[in-house]
Amino acid sequence: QTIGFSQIGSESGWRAAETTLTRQQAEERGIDLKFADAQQKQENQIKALRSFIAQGVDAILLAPVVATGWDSVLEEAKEAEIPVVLLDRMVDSSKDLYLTAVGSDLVHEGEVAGQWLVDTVGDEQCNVVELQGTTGSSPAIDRKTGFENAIKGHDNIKITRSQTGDFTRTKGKEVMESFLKAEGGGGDICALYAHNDDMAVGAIQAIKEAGLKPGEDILVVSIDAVPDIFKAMAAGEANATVELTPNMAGPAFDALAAYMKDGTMPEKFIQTESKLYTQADDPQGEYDRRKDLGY
Amino acid sequence: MTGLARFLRRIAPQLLTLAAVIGLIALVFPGFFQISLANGRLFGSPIDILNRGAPVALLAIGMTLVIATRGIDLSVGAVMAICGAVSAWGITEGYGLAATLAMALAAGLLCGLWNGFLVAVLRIQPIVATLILMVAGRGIAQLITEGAILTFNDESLIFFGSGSIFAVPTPVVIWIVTGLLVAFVVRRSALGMLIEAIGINLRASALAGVNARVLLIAVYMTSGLCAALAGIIAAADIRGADANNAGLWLELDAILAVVVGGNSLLGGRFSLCASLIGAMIIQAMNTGILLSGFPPEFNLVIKAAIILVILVLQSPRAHTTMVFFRRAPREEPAQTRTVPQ
Amino acid sequence: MNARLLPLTATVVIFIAAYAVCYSQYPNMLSTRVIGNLLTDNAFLGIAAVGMTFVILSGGIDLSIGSVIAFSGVFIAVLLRDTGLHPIPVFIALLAVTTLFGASMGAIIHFLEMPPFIVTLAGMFLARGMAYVLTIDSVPITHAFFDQLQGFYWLMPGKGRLTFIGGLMLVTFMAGIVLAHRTRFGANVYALGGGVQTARLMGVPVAQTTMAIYALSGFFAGLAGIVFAIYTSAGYSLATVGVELDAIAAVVIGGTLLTGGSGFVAGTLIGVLIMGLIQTYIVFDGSLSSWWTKIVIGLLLFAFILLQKGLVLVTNRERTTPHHAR
Amino acid sequence: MDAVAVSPPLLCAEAVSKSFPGTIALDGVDFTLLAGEVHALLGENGAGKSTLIKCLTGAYRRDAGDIRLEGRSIDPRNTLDAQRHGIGTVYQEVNLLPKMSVAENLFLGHQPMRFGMVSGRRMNRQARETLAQYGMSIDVSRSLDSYSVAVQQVVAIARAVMLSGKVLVLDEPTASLDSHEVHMLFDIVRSLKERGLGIVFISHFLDQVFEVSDRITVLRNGRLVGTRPTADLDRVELVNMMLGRDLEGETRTTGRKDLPTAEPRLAFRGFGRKGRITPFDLEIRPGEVVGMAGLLGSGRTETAETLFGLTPHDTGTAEQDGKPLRLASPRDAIAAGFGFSPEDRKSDGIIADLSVRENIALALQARMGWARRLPLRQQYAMAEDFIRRLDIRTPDADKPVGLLSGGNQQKVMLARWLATNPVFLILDEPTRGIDVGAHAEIIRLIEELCAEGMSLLVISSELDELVAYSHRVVVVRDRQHVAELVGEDITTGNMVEAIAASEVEDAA
Ligand SMILES: Nc1ncnc2c1ncn2[C@@H]1O[C@H](COP(=O)(O)OP(=O)(O)OP(=O)(O)O)[C@@H](O)[C@H]1O
Ligand SMILES: Nc1ncnc2c1ncn2[C@@H]1O[C@H](COP(=O)(O)OP(=O)(O)OP(=O)(O)O)[C@@H](O)[C@H]1O
Ligand SMILES: [Mg+2]
Ligand SMILES: [Mg+2]
Repeated sequence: QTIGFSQIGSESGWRAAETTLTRQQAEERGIDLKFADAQQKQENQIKALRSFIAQGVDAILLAPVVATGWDSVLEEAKEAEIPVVLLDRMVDSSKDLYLTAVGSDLVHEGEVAGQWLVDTVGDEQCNVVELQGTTGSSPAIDRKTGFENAIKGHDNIKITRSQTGDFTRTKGKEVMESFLKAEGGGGDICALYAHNDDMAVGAIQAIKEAGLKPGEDILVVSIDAVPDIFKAMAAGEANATVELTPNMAGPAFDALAAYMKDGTMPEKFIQTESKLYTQADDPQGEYDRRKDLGY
Repeated sequence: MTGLARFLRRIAPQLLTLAAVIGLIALVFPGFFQISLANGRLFGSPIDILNRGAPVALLAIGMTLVIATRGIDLSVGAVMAICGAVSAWGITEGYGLAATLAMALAAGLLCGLWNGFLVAVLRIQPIVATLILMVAGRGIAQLITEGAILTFNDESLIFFGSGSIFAVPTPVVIWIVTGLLVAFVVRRSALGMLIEAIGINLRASALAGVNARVLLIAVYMTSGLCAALAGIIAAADIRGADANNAGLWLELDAILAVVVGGNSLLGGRFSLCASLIGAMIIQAMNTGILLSGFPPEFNLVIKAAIILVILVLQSPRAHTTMVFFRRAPREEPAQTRTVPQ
Repeated sequence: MNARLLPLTATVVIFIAAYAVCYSQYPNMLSTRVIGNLLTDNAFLGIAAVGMTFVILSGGIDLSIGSVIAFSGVFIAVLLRDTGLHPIPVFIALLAVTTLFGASMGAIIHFLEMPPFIVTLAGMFLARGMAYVLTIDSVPITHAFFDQLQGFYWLMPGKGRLTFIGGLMLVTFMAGIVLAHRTRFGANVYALGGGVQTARLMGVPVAQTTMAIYALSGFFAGLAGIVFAIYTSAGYSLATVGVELDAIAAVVIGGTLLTGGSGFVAGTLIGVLIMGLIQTYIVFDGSLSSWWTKIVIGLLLFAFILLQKGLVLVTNRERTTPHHAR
Repeated sequence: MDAVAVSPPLLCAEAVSKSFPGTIALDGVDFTLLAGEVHALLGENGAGKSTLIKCLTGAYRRDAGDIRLEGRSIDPRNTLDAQRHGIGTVYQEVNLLPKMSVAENLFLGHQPMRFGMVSGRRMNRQARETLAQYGMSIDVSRSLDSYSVAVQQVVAIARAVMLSGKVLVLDEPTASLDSHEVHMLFDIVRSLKERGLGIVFISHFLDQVFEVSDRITVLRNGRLVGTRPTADLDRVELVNMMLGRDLEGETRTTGRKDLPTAEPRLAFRGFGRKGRITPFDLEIRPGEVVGMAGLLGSGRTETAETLFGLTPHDTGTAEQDGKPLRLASPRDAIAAGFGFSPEDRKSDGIIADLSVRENIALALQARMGWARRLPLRQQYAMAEDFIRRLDIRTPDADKPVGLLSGGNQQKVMLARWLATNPVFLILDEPTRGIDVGAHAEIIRLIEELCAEGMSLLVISSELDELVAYSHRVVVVRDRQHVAELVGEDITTGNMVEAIAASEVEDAA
């Protein structure tokens, strides 16, 4: 059985882990996985999909870089009777163009993070600075929306600064440094919300270098649950993270197997859990469990 | 005109631009000039500019020399990633600081050697020659880190990113010292003139006995070395090697710094000092955008506008153009440059 | 054979040889499907590369095209979403905007004597920035006319499709070839590439030509944007990052000198196809990790350039070396 | 004088001024060109000749002054404007596009069109026909840079002639042509004159000036010295007008007799390169000047480039003082004490943006290696010494050499090699574009150098010049060394005979 997998790229540790896990899962099931890295470009993904179709693979996994623009190529796959499963992000094409989608709800992730902050600060006044993902990317947009949804109605919580950190540590650190300068040396900041853990890790260093204590002086909440944030949590420097599991392929392969065996139609959206981890959830243990997954 | 006066005249436009950009920031962010001491380290926005500008400044040093030879080095960002990855790998494998640094710098030199070989020996056009490493280099870096962010905790290596020497952040010290060193070597020896000569007319220089091939390779190796330093700093700064994002698109910033520094992309005359000021102008602009608090959607538009204004102001044509917009054809030297192959 | 056609011939030979190698490994690669895909998937790149060829022939460079393509998509999507306009007037408006954008970059380059690299770099920031300002979301395009354009293809034997946009690319190349080799404008472009100063002394209208070249590049980038919008039925401000580098690589692989003054529009088509072939090959192989993908792309790029150099060199050596040839 | 009265001036410039930073290139110069005349414009290097015609043809913008064409005031903003007014120009340095074909160069901007498209076939045919008038039958679809400077110059002339409806301006068109081509050119000039064109002719070859011109205008230091009918002037007077002083110096009619007797310093045996130069033998003694004569394209430059290792030899051996010598690259040659001042100074010689000082120091510095820099003071001393000795017209040693006048650039090239104090110096057309004063100066210099023991190989198209300083002359024909003249045998006549022998054979 040959399955084509069009991956966005390897822009973050999380995605590298997803690739690793997908490979592992395929190997366990004896699937011949054709892997195509699109280097963050939709056009490359479309090319890869077309090549998969020309090659005549049995099924296609697609982690779409963006929601729009898949109609025609998905139609071609459908015509060629190749089932397509979406991983970790959605497309806005008609639902009958793909078999199912495995992923988490990005808005929901933001809401979980926001809810945690609402619960933690209670009625206290709290100025939040936000490190956004890459401008225009769907996780950045949705995680922002989710967070804002959660803090809506809590007037004590306010986002005072919001700037993009491009999902990277370096930019996370640089932007945090300027936030600290701009907000009275950091004294006016009560919490940091980062759209991914990498930016949070960078920002934590910036906070430390400014002579403040991350996790205490400034609360840190972020999304993804990569190993390094657990290390920071274990050291008391980060407060909470929302898990986005990199194992999307497992459920996808299961659904495909069932479908190919007897045509069982899976649900259209297989949602993975967006689990919240805090310092109370044995961060050191979580770190040890994850550190070899290829993050 | 004495040497010093000439030097000041050369860098005056850059200094003025820097002052203007900083003035603009101070307008939108009045607390800009506050500098304090935190954790035994200077702390404040001007320090941030110097510190965050370190990678671009270092890249700009090598890039200035490369551009002076009429080349361009698109691979520096990828080389940064490679060298960052090598240093993170070395330190986590327990090779110790000295060996790790040596390996990282050697990796940079090797990358430079490769570029130089393609340009000087195989005579591939520089932009394409270095494009190859720009594409492949990030892959090599990821090969080393296996796609993950390779983190480390070795304080001695971290020192290069977030340590300080007499309260001055180490990266600042590194780029200033490197800049001075390279400028000293280039201007005290005949290198500067020879580099300019091959940049202006490669064929004629070769006919005059200049060893263009060796010189070109050396220049690309210098660029690789500077990129290696920048890569080490970038990795040490975040205590990890991020193969995918370290130095991403910094080659463009470095080229921009060189041009804002008033150096011609057509090669020839160069000023390292002006390039370094150019790098600071660019970083001031970036920091200013962050401090201003505009939503990130506007970052690029603001940046584009500022760059255009800077270039227009620095263009020697600017005021003549305003005077004779319709009238004057240009006065040019009687010579055109011959294009090296 | 004319010596100046040598790089072009070398490129064609290499392309055919490379295709043969691919075919021997994956017989599936020689199907109308793959060929159709090669044209369709690279249509936007090819069209943009035509403009880039003119710019590079004139000794310049245009880094803005990737951003302009993204901007075009967003512009079209937003206009179609927010106004009731038919796509055709929107296309016309867009082409006017991008052409004007290119022309103003050309004007700045000429009148302020600023290097194209930097002016178009600022243009690159500006175009993408404007796309962000329009919207940061990815906006789907749902218009019957787009579906028509998408559904408009010729089914080749073997289920391959020659799509509208693939055909448009070929037409664009034809137009580009005629423009470059059969008009005075084309000759002026080559002349500029040979040296602005010399061209001026020979009576080339430098200002108009420079502006026209960048306007042309802007126009083609806009057209590529339309094609990309048809291709993806969406506008997305983060799309086509780095396409300018792909286009430059395609132009150079196609045998055009980056220093200007020498090269062929037709070569660029082969360059684009070679780049597409590399990617198709990698996907067919399907065993490369993310990082090896990058390394292999780099190495293949290197191999092509080297082969081309070698071929040109060897053929040149076989003929008697002309005096002062350099 | 009657002629002036009846025909209105074709082109008339009044009080034209132009200054550059540090230099006043033109200071209120008047210039009148009549229809149907050949008007020579003369002056020393840097006198402002090129600048004047650049102002007239729109390449430069003048600071002050009026230009009238057929009585109407014109203001050419660029060369295209000038072309539209019917002014065709050949500028001093060959200004053509090396990567484009010969035909494209000829027809750029006015290509023959067919159905709205450029017709390549017609263009090539017309190009062939045009060049045939100049006695050249070459493949016009090949790129221009596959031909020599001489061919390029002919192409430039042909182009300008095509473009000139009323006025043709030729700035040192003959600098790299041999007498055959020059006569061909003059025939064309005369026929244009007959058609009523006005022709401006700049040259440092006074014989040519006397042969073809009707009137002469002389500039000195950017000022007009005077305009006189050619018939009223003799050579001495003219030189006096140009230099502002008399030029002393004897002319020789046969080669030098004081043949050096020392052992050969350099010996090349069976030296050659396939496709460029047939193997030849050559021995050079200390203090000896070997001249090299031949038609254009005969293989003189090829000989020089092979000797210098630029296109390394593939047959034969070289020996220096009896020891084998490796000459695989210019660096080898330089290490052995060779120097080479190339023919095409624009692309092979000067480093335009570097200063006069740096250009002079370059070869010496390159030989010393990068690590030891020549101290600035020494560089200045050296530069100023050569500026004085060679009379290089420049405000100071820091002026970029690209801004110097053509002849002065040539002197800088010479200075560059002299500074290295070479044992063997190859000069390819060293007097190209150099004025009479400097010309004499350079000939004197060559003699001085060989008196000091330097060996020289001088390539020149000016046979008189070769006679003046050569101990021996090698005649080159069809890429082959065909004859060698020694001492008293060296006369213009003998050389012409040796050069022309092939044509006699061909005719037979
Ligand atoms: N673009 C320029 N910038 C500065 N100085 C210039 C420029 N062009 C010419 N000059 C100066 O103007 C003077 C006149 O130069 P021009 O080229 O007209 O001399 P010329 O009479 O043609 O000499 P030659 O016989 O050597 O060609 C020279 O001193 C030269 O250095
Ligand atoms: N009149 C001509 N017709 C056709 N081809 C020519 C003519 N003159 C020169 N060429 C071509 O140009 C080539 C090189 O000429 P070039 O003048 O550089 O040779 P050269 O030996 O350096 O001459 P020079 O004696 O000027 O130094 C010749 O091989 C020949 O093909
Ligand atoms: Mg002159
Ligand atoms: Mg010659």
